[in-house]
Amino acid sequence: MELAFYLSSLVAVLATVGVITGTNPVHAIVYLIVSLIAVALVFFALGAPFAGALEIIVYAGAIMVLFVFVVMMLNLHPDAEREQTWTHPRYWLGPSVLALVLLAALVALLGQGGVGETIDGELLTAKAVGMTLFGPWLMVVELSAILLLAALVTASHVGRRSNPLRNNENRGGTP
Amino acid sequence: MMAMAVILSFLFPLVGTLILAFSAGRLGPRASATVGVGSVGLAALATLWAVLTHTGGSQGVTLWNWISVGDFQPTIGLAVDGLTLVMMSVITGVGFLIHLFAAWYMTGEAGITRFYAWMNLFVFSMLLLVLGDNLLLLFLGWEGVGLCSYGLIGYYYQNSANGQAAFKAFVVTRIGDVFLALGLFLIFMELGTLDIATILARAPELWEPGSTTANLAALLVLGGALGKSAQVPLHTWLPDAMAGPTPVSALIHAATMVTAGVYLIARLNGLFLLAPDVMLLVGVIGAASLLLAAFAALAQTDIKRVLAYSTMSQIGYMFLALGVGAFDAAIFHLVTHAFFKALLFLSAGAVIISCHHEQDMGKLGGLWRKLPVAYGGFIVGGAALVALPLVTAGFFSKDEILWQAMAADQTGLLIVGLLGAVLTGLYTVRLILGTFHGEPGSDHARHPEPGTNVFTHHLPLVVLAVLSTFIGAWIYPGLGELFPQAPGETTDSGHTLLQVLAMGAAIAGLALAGWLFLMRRQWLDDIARKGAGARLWTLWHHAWGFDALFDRVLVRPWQWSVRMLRFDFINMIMNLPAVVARVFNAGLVRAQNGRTRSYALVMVFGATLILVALALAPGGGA
Amino acid sequence: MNGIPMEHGLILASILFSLGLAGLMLRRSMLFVLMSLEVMLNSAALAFVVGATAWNQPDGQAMFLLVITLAAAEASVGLALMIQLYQRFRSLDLDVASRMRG
Amino acid sequence: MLTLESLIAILPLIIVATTAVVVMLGIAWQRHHAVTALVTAGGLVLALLSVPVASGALSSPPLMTMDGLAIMGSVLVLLCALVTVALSHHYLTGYIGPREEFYLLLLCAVTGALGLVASDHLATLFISLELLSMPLYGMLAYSFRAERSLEAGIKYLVLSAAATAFLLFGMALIYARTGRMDLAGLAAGLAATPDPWTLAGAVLMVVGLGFKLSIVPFHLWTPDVYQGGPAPATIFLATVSKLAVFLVLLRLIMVAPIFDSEWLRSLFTMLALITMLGGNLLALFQPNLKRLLGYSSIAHFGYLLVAIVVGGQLAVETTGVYLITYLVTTLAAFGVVTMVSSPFGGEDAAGLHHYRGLFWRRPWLAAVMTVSFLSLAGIPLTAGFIGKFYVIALGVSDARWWLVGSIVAGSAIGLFYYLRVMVTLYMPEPGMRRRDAVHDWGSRVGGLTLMVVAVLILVIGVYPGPVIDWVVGLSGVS
Amino acid sequence: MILVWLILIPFLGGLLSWQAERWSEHAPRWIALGTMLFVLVISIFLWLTGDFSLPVDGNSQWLLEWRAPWIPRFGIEIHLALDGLSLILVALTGFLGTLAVLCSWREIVQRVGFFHLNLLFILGGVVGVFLALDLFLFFLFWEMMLVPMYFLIALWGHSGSPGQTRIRAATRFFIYTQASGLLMLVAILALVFVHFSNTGELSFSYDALRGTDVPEPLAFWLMLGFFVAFAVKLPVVPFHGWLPDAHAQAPTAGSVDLAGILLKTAAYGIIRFALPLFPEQSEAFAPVAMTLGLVGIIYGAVLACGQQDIKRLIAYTSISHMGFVLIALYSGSELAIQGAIILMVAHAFSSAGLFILSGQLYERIHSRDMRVMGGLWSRIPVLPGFTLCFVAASLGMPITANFVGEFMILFGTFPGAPVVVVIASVGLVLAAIYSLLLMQRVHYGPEYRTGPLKGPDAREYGMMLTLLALTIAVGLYPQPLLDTTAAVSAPIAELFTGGADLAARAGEVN
Repeated sequence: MELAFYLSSLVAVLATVGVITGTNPVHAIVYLIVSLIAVALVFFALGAPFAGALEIIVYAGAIMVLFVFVVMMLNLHPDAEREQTWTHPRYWLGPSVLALVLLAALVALLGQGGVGETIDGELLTAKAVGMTLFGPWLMVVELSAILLLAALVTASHVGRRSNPLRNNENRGGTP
Repeated sequence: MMAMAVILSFLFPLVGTLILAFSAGRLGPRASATVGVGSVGLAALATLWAVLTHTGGSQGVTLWNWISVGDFQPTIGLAVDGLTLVMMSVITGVGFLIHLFAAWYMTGEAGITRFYAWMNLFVFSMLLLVLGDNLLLLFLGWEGVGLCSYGLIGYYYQNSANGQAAFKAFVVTRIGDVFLALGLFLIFMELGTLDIATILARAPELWEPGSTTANLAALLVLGGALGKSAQVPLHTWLPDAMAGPTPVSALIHAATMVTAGVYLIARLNGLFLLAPDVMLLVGVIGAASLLLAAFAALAQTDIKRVLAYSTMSQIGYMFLALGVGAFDAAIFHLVTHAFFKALLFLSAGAVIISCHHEQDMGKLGGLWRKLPVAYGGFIVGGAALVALPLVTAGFFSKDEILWQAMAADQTGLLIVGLLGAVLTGLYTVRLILGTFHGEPGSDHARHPEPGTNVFTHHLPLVVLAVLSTFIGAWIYPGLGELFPQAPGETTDSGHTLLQVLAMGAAIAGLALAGWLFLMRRQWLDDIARKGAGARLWTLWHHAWGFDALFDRVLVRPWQWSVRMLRFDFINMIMNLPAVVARVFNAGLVRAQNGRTRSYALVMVFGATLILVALALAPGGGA
Repeated sequence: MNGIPMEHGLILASILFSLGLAGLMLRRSMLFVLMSLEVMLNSAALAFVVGATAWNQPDGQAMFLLVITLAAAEASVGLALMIQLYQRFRSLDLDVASRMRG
Repeated sequence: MLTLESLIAILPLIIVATTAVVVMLGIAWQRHHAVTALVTAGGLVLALLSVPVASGALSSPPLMTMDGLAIMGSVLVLLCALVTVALSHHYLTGYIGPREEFYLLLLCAVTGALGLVASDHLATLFISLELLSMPLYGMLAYSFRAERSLEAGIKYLVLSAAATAFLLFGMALIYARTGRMDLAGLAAGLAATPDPWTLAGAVLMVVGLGFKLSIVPFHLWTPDVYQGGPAPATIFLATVSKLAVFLVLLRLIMVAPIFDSEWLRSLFTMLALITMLGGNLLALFQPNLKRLLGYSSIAHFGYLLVAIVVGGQLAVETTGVYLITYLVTTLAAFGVVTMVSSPFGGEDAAGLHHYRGLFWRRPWLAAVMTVSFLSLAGIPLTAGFIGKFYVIALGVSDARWWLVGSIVAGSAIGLFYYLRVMVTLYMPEPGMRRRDAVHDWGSRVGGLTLMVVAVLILVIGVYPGPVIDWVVGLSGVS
Repeated sequence: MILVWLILIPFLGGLLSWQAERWSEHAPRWIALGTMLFVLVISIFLWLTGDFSLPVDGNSQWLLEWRAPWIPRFGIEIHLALDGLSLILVALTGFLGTLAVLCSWREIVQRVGFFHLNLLFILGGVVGVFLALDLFLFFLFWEMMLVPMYFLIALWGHSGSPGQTRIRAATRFFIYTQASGLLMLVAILALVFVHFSNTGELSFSYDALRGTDVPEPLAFWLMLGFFVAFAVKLPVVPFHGWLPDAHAQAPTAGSVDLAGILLKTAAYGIIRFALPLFPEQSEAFAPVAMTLGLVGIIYGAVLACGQQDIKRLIAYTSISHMGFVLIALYSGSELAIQGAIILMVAHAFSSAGLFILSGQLYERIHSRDMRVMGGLWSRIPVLPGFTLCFVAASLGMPITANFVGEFMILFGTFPGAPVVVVIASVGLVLAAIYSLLLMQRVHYGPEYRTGPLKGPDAREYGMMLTLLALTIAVGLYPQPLLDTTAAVSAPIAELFTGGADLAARAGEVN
C-alpha cells in the first residue's frame, strides 16, 4: 500500500510538472490526465476507492474531455501559444522561487504540528459517503445543484457565438 | 469750568479731524484750511481759558471707565496740572501758528483735506498724551502721535522714498513704544495700577531706591522716550522724517512728537528718582545725542536736515537736564525750543516755498535781501538756538540746564554741554551763511517768490520771533514746585561763573564760525575734500553711520529672513505626508498593471509572506 | 509499516498545490491557467481525502465530491470565457486582456 | 435532522431558490424583461417577508444556523438584492441582447449569499461561497461583447478560483488536524491551544476570504473587476458578496478559537493597517469612478477589519452598523453610475469627466452622488459618519491606537479623492461630449429606489437610533 | 427652543435661498440677508435681556439650555446651551454673516442660490459649534461646517492659475481640519470610555465628562487630541499650511467667514472644552502652547512681510494675531482671557474689514498681486482711508479694539510669563512692519497704472463704516463685552491656579 502511495505520488508530481511546463496544449492535457489518474491511485492506496473512482470518471473523464473538446474546437497549435519569452529565467525564476518558498513554509508547518494520525488504508465505502451526503448534507447537495445550474446558465450565456446585432461589437470597447 | 475747557481743547481738533476725514473730498482747499486751522485755534483758545481758570494743583476729570477687569481699571480720565497746561499751551499755541503758516505753505498742494485731518489728529493725540491721567491713555496718545507722524511724513506718498521715511519713523518709534509697553506691564504687575498719580505715590513705598525693579521700570520707560524723542540710538528716523512738508517738520520738532519723551520722563520723575543709575544714563544719552547730532548738523547740506539734527541736539540738552534731575529746566528748554525751532522751521519753509522746493544749501544763497521776513526769522531763531546771551529765550533755558548740570557735579555732562554750545554756534552760522549769503547756487535762488500774505505768512513768523526772544523766557511760569527739588535749587555758588562760561561758549562758537566760514572758507573746503577730513565729513554727513550699522545689523538680516521664509518652510515640512502619499500611490498603482498573472503573483506573495512568518514564529505562532 | 503518516499525504497535496500555483503565476495562456487551477483544486480535494481516511470519516470524501462539482462548474464557465477570449483576441494570451490598469 | 420545521428556518433561501427556478422556466417559456424583473423582485420581497417567520423557527437544518447574525445578514442581503434588481432593470433596459439571465444569475447568487450568512459548517460555507461567486462570473462577463466586461469576468474567475483553492486547502488542513468541519465541532476540538496546522489552515482560509473582501495584498483584482463589470454586477459584488463574506468571517472569529489566537490577531491588525492605507492611497489620483469606488471599498473593509481584530459584542454591533452604512452608501454611489450609464450598451460611463457639471444638468442626481460621497468620506449627518464613529469607538474602547491612528490617516487621505469627485460634480460643464442620465430617471423604478437609498443615508446619519437598536437586538446571539 | 431656532434658521434660510434662485437673481441675496439679520437680532435681543453675572451656587451657569435625547445607545443628547461667550460669538456670527452676504452682492454672479446655501450652512454650522454642549454634537457641527466651506472655496474661489489651485486650497483646508477633527473624535471617545469604565455610564455630556478621572499618560494624550484639532483651526504654526491658501483663493465672503468666525471656533473650543476637560494637563502643557503661540506671532509676521498676494498677507497676519490668543488662553489669567475674547472680536472686525477691502480692490483692478498695485491712494476715493484705519487696527493702534485685546493679553500674561510677553512684544513691532508694508505697497508709491477708479457705493461704504465704528466702539468702551464674558473667563482662569491653591491650602492644613 505504502509503496503504491509513494510511487503514484511521484507520478502525480512529475506529470503535474509536465502540465505546467508544457507548450503543447494537447500534451499538457494528457499530462494532466496522467496526473489525475495518479492521484486516483493515491486515493485507492489511501483506502478511498469511491473517491478514486470518481476522480477518474468525473475529473479525468468528464472535465478533461471538455478541455480536449475546446482545444480541438479552437484548433490550437503549439505555435499558437505566444510564450517565446518564458524560457528566460527572468520570467520563471521569481514565481518558481515563490512557489518553492510557499511549499517550504507549508512543509515546515506540517512538520511542526499534527496529531500523529496515520492512514492504515481502511476502506470507507460509497454507502457511508452517500449516507452522509443525503443525510445531514442534503442542503449542501441542493445548493451544489443550484451551483451547477448557475454554471450552466453562465456558460450558455457567455458561450454564445452569434451576436444579435453585429454592429454592437463596435460599440463596446471604445476607450 | 476748567474741566470743560480742557475737554473742549482736545475735542476741537478731534471734531476737525472727523469733519475733514468724512468730507470725502467735498470740502474745497479753503474750507479745509479753515476747518483745520480753526479747530486748532479754538483749541488754543480753550487752552487759554483753561490756563486762566486753573486754580493750581492737579485737577482731574474722569470721562468713563475704559476697561475694568479685576485690578485692571484704566479710565478715560484727564488730569490737569501746571505741567499739563504748559504742554497744552505749547501744543495748541505753537501748533496753531504752525497750522496757520501751513495755510500759506500748502496752497495749491493736492490733498489739503488729508493734510489738515492728519495735522488735527496730531494735535489731538498729543493733547491726549499730556492729558491722560493714566499710562494706558498716555500710551494711546503716544501711539496716535506715531501714526500721525507716519501719515504726515508720507504725505507726498507718490515718491516711495517718502513712504520709506514714514515707514522708518513709525517702526523705529514703535520699537521704543514696545519698551514703554513693557514698562507699563512691569509697573502694573508691581504696583497694580496705571494711574500716574498713584504710581508716583506707590512707587517709593514699594520699591527700594536703586532696586532692580525700579531700575528696570525706569529703563523701559526710558526706552520709549528715546524712540519718540529721537535720542541715540533710536534717532535715525528723525532726519529722514524731513520728507514731509515743512510745517509737519515744525509740528513734529517743536510742538509735538519729539517732546513727548521729555514730557514722559518729567511726568514720571518719581520713578526715575528711584533709579539713580538710569537717571545718569538719561543724562549720558542726552549728552551723547547732543554731541553726535551737533557734529552731524555741521556736515549737512539740506537746510531741513541741519535743523533736524539741531533738534536732536537740543533734545539732548533736555535729556541732560532730566538726567541731572532738573526736570523744570528740561521743560523750560522744551518750551523755548518749541518757539525758536518752530520759527526756524517755518522760516525754512518760507525759503523753500519761495525757492520752488529747493532746500539744498549749495543751491541757495544770497537770499537775505529778497526774503527779509524769512531772513529775520532765521536770525532771531538762530540766535535763540545759539543761546545768544541775554536777548534770547534759548540763553535762559540752556543756561539753566548747564547750571543744573554743574550743580549736580556732573562735570562731564557740563563740558559736553558747553562744547555743544560751541558747535551749535558753528552749524547755525554755517546754515544762515549758506542759505542767505554768498552767491545764489541756482536759478530758483536767484528769482525767489517771497511770501506776501500777512496773516498766514508774516504773522506766525513774527509772533514766534517775538517769543524766541527773552520774552519767551519771561512768560514761562516755572514749574519748580511740581517737581522734586533740582540740584541747582539748594546752592547758588558758581552760578555766575557758569553764566560767563555759557556766554563765552556761545560767543566763542559764533566767533569761531565767523572766522572759519568767512575768513578760511577755502582752507575748510580743502580739508573737507581729501584725506582724513573727507572721511570725517562723510562720517558726520551720515551722522556717524548709525543708519549703515542698523542696516547691517537689523534690516538686512530681517530682509534675508523674510526672503528665506517666504515659501513657508514649516508648511513644506507639513506637506511631507502628501509627498509620501504620492510616492506610495505611484508605487501601488504600478502594481495594478492589469495582468492576471502578476495579480496572482502578488496574492501568492502575500500568502507566502504570512505563512513564512507563521512558520518562523516561535512555536508556529501558537 | 503501519500506514502512511497523514503528513505525507498532506505534503503531496502541498506539492501539487504549489505546482498549480506556479503554473498560475507562470503561464500566459488561459488554457494552462485553467489547468493549473484544476491542479490546485485537485490538490485541495486530495487533502480532504487524506483527512477523511486518516479520521476514517465519510465527511472528507463528501467534501471531495463537492470540490469535484465545483471543479467541473469552474471548468465549464472558464472554458466558455476562454472561447470568448479567443474569439475576441484570436489568442489565449491573458496578458492581452489587460486593458484595465492603473 | 432535516425536518420540515427546520426548513422553515431557511424559508428565505428556499423562496429565493424557487424564484430562480420559476425565472428559469419563464425564460424557457417566454422572455419578457419587465415580468422577469417583477417576478425576481417579488420573490425577494416574499423572502424578505418570510424572514420574521424564519427567525421564529425552533430549529434549523443541519450544517446551518439561523441566529441573529444570520437574520441580520439575510435581511441585508435581500434588501441589497432588491435595490440591485431595481437598478438592473433600469440598466438592462438599454442592453441589447438577452437580459433575463441576469436575474436568474442574481437569484442564484442571492441563494448563495443567504446560505453563506447562515452557514454553520465548512461545507456549507464553501459551497455557498461558490454559489455566490459562480453566478458573479457570469454577471461580470454579462456584456461579454464589451472587452472590459469579458476581461473582468476572466480575471475574477481565475483569481477567485485560486482563492477558493487556498480556502479549500486551509479547510482541509483544519479538517486534517481536528477531524471536524462543523464550527461547533471546531470550537470543541480546538479548545486547547492552537497548533501550527490549524493556524496554517486558518491563514490559508483568511487568504481565500480576504481575496473576496479585497484585503491588501489580495486586492489587486478589485479595481479592474469593478471597472469592467456591468454596473449592476459591480453593485452586487460590492454589496451582497462582500457583506456575506464578511459576516461569515466574523462568525468564524466569534465561534472558532483558532481564529482568536494572538498571532492571528496581530496578522489581522497588520492586514487592517495596510488595507486602510493601501486602499486610500491607491485611489488618490484615480480618474475612473468605478475603479475609485473599488479602491474605496478596499479601504472601507480595512476599517471594518478593526471589528475582526477586536472581537466581542461591540464588534458584532459595529460590523452590523458599519455594514448597513456602507451598503446604503455604496448602493447610492453605484446607483448614480448606473443611472448615467444606463442608456448605452457600451462601456459604462465611469470616467470622472462624464460627471463634470452634473449638478447643473441633473441636480438631484448630483445631490444623491454628493450625499453618498460625503457618506463614504464619513462626514457627519450622513450614514457613513455613524459607521466611522462606531469603528473608531470600537478601536478606542479596546485601546488599539495603531488602528485608530491609521483610520484617521486613511480618512484624511480618503478625503482627497472623495472631495475631488464631489467638486467635479459642481464644476462648470465642459464643452466636450458627455453622457447623461435619461431625462425622467427620477420617475423610474430604479431612480426612485436610488432616491430612497439616498434619503436613507441622511436618515441614518441624522437619526441612527432605530438602526442601532435593530442591530443591537440581533447581535446578542452567537 | 430659541437655541434650536438659532441653529435651524440659517439652515432653513439656506435651503430657501437655494430654491429662490428660480424667482430672481436677487431673491437669494435678500433671503440670506434677512436670515442673517434675523439671527443677529435674536442674539442681540438675548444679549439685552440676559443676565450675565457670575452664577451663584446651585444656579446654572447657562443662560439658556435645551436638551433632548438623540442616540440613547451611547448616551448622546442634543444638548444646547448658551452663556455670555457663546452669545457674543453667535452675535458675531450673525453680524459677519450679514456682512458676508453683503460683500458678495456684486462679486458672486454665478449660481447665486447655491452660493448662499453654502454660505448659510457654514454659518448654521458655526452657530451650532458655539451652542453645542454634547461633545458628539459639538464634533458633528465642527465637521459639518467644513463641507459648505469647501464648496465655497472650490467653486467660487478666485481662479488664480487655471482652475486647480483653488480646489487644492479647499482640499487642503478640508483635509487638515477633518483629520485633526478625527483626532479630537478619538480623544472624545477615549474620554467617554474612560468615563464609562469609571462610572458604568455612557455619556457624551459636557457636565458628566468634566470631572472624569483619566489615568495620567492617557489624559495628556487626550488633551493633545483636543488641542491639535483646535490648533489646526486656530491656526497654530506647524498646522497653519491650509490658511494662506484657503484665504487667498476663497471668495471675499469665504475669507470673511474664515478669518472672522471659523478661526474663533478654535479659540472657543479651547476655552469651552480643552481647558475645562483637562485642566491639569493643560496647565502642564501651557509653556509649550505659549511657545507655539510665540512662534506663530513671529513666524506669521515674518511670512506676512514676504507675500505678494494681498490676501495671503492678511492671512498670515491672522496667524500672528491668533498667536496672541493662544498665549492668552494658556496664561491662566482672567485679564488675558478676557483680552483674548476682545481680540477675537477685534480681529474678526479688522480682518473682515481688510478682506472686504481687498475684495473691493479686486473688483476694481482685478488683481490681488501687490506688485501691480501702488499709488492707489490718488486713484480710488475713500477706500485707502478705510484701509489705513483697518491697517492701524491690525497693528494694534490704540483706540481700536485690537489694542485693547492685545494689551489686556499682555498685561494679563506678564506676571505669569514675562519672557513670553517680552518676545510677544516683538510681534507688535513686526505687526507695524507688515501692516504698513501693505499700505506702502498698495496705496503709496508711484502709480502703477493711471486713471481714476470707482469709489465705494453706499453698500460698500456702509459696511466699512459699520466695521470701523464697531472697532473703535469696542476699543473705547469694551466693558459691555467684558461684563458679558466675565462669568466665563473667571472660572477658566481659576482652572490653572486652582491646583496650586489647593496645594497651598493643603500645606497650611498640614
